[in-house]
Amino acid sequence: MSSRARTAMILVSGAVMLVLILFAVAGLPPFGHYPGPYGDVLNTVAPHERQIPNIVTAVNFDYRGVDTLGEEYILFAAVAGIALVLRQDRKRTKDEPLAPSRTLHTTARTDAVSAFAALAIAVTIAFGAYLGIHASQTPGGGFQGGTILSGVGVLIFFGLGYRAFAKLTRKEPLETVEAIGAGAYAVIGLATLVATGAFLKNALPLGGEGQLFSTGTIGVINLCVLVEVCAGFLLLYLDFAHQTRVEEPEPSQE
Amino acid sequence: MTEQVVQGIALAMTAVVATVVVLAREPKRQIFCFMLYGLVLTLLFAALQAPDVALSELAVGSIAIPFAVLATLVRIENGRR
Amino acid sequence: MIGFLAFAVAAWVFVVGLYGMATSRNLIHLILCLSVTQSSTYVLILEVGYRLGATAPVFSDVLPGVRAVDPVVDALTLTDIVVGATATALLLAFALRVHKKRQTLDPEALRPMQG
Amino acid sequence: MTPETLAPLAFAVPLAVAALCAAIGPFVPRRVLDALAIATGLFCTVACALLAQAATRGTIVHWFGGWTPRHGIALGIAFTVDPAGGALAAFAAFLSTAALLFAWTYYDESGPPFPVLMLTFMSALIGFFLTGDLFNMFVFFELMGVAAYALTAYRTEDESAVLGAFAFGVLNSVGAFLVLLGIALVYGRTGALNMAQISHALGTHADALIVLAFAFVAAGLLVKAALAPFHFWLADAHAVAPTPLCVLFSGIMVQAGLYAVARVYWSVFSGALGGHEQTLRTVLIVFGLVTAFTGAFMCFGQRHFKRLLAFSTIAHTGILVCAFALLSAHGVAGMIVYVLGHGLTKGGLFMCSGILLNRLGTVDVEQLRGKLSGEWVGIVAIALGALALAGMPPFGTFLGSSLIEHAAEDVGLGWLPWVLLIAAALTGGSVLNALGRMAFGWGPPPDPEAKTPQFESPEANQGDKGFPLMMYACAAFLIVCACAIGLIPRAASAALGAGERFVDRAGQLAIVLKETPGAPLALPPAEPITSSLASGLLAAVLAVAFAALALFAHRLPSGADATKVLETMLKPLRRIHDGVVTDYVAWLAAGTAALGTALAAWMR
Repeated sequence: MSSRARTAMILVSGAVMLVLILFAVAGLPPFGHYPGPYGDVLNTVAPHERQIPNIVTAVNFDYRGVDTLGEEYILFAAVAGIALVLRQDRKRTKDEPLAPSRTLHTTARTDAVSAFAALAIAVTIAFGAYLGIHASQTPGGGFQGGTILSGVGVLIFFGLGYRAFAKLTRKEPLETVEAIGAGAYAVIGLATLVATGAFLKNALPLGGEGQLFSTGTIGVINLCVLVEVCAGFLLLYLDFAHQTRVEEPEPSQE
Repeated sequence: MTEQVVQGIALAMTAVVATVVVLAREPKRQIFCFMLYGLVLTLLFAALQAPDVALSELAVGSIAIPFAVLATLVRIENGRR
Repeated sequence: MIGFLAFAVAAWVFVVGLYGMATSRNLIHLILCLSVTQSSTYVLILEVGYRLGATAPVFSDVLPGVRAVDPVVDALTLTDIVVGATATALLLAFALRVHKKRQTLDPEALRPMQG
Repeated sequence: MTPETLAPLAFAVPLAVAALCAAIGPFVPRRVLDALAIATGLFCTVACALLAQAATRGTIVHWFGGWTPRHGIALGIAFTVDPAGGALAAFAAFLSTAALLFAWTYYDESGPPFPVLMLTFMSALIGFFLTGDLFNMFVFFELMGVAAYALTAYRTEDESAVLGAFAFGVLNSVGAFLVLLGIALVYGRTGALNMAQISHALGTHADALIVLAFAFVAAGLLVKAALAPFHFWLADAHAVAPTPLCVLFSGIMVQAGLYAVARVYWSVFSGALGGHEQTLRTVLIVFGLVTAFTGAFMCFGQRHFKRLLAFSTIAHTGILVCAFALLSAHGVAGMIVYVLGHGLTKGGLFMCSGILLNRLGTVDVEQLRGKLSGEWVGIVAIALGALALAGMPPFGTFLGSSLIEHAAEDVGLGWLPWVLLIAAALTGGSVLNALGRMAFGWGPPPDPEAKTPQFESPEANQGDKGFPLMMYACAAFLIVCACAIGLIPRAASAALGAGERFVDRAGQLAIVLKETPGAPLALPPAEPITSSLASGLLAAVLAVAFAALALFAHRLPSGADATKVLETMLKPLRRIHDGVVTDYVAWLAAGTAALGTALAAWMR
């Protein structure tokens, strides 16, 4: 198709789709008037049934915990796929010492940059850990905490360079940790299935409301997700960071 | 009332910045627009009383994806040299 | 006050992202447009669960029973964001891999097979 | 162990094993991982088969987290297993096991990612078939997708594989967004995600929102099902994906998309859209027929054998869409049997193509001309597979076609099966045509002016390693199963019973939300299949005739000219399959716009 034909086609069909979607959303209840009942029922029952103030966390890790299990494995599969696709050249350099690398910065890093990076890393770790652990109390949780913690990798990369990043985060142990994080979630589900007859049904005692680890399975799953997300995103960053090293382009097969 | 004003502004910015991201054809410029878009979405989600989502969008939209794209762009630049 | 326009924004973002994908001349640009299209689904899902003047569904500071927005849409969007991020990263890895072989990212020049 | 606990086991065990494989992968020999994966596949096959068996005594509902509904409101996610869904899940696990067995000798070395991703993919398929929650379905759709993109690009040194994976990923992602758009609309209206609950809340009257929500969800799922014009990614991805994976892609993943459309229609929308059956039927049949013939014509004369098979899958998607479009329990029954018969056949054929690639280093029909002489097992398997694709008795596809035929007569569309028969015969004929060239060197030589297409490098293991017993055994076993499935006594009536249960919206509502116990499956009498023997045989004869025409028409007076005319007519169709991903996106948008407009305009 010529690019002009394609543009014409997408303009027409895009316009039609816009009208269709507008036509459809016009049938929704007015903005700001969510009719329920799903969320309202959960807002009512979850605080005392699950002893948890953050209902979003309760939905993510309990009421709709299977969605989150699937989501964790999406991350897991994607990270495996990225490693598969980008590892080609990694194999070659596996046993060689890391070659001097030019990365995003061609200029030498100053001490000021490194110091700033160190500070930022400390703040990020504190913030990420706080978010990750306080899933039941405040907004945030394993996912948010994990992504922000893994941001440390990005900071190390920018502040100290690829070599430091690759040295501080070894790929193989990380892969194992990631697999354990993902697998533990599935295993918790299977264990609760054996214990209670329902997959992911809470089988742990609940503490008093407002305590940090009082939420039974939610707390444990939150931890698994924190580990899996943090390790998964670190691996992802590592694979992409590796690409910034200078290499000869591969010859085309043609 | 202020709530709605904030939402209105965030929604308008969402529509505009999304369009800008799409129309920025040059990947390097586009990725900065995209980071801005991540921030706008974060603002919108916060305004819609979804702090959990806002935090995730901040982490993903302004760090994770831009980092992967930047690394890809650097790699492509290096490959050309 | 905002009313229908809120939903219209989601519709616009969806379509504009699609337009960007179809007219793209660069796979990385295409991937980011895909992300834009996906973001419209976050916006729409959060909007349908929103309630005017309500608080977030976190009852640490407020008592249960206070008007709160839907927690389910938050959970759905969270899932969606992870899915989007990982799929985007995977596609980027594909684009990178292709570029290594062919030194181009122009979709017109990259045809796996024809006819 | 109760049947209720089998449902979560079947999808969670492979996930746990996948993580285990990834964790121990670097430290154990490859065969341990392979064996672990195969054992898990067998386990899931048995678990799902038991589940399907138990479901005949009443639909099985598993509430995750033990959150049973309160006053008709679902708090959590439910797996809702009816006999049809259970059987297809078992079939998915079975095919996965076969594919893993095939891969055992297919690859000399495959790293841990292969079993890990295969297990994840299988788990997603199983969950997709069993879930009774709309958003959960989306999650499994995406999980299946991500694992599938990564597996498609498995041979990363081949850039066309990576490009195929890219187009696959982009198109399926947009499909997922369309599904999500529909879910958001439905959720905004009903505040529910459980299918039965949504269906109850939607009532029996359709407005624009409901019609368009269905249109978006259906369009998104049909991207996976490769309905024209959403089908472009399929031919690119299937031609380049690793062969063991093609077995799953063409055998069950594509059909899973269509199953989901049927599931969503019957479990969610059938109450509200019931008054517009005629319109919906017409629209879907138009799309189905376009797909069937696009696939069939593109299939005919393909040089790349795997791509040929991929286009045949598209043609069969069209046939299946027409079966669903009958919107009756019998149509669903025919569709499910056809999915099983076709999946086994196509799986066997893809395995044969893999063996060719493995032993002879190419799947280009012209390069293989006359080179198949020693491979008698392969020749017989491909020939039988081709006839099964056409729908010859007693293959499973024949039983399916026969059920579809009766279902079509019931709604006054007696002509439809005859049209579909031509499409099926064309795909069978294409395979026979290719086989005639490869095995016996028949047919006109290729046009010397046409440039030789660049085809893939062999996947693995190339070279003479003796008779590939394991691989041929897998392929032959699938073809034999495709035949056996058509011979099971009372298979037709079991399928009809499963179809009745599948479309029973009120019954499902009572079981899911009110927890009334289910009733055993009734087995309605099926029409004797002898009544369709004639059409089945006709299809086989037509397939042979098409192949003969393609192979020998040039010897007839003016035969060569006729071939040229046909070629010219097919040129525009070939040209739109141009491999440009942006074109595919434009087609996707156009298709969604067309589907949505057609439904919205006529359903008022």
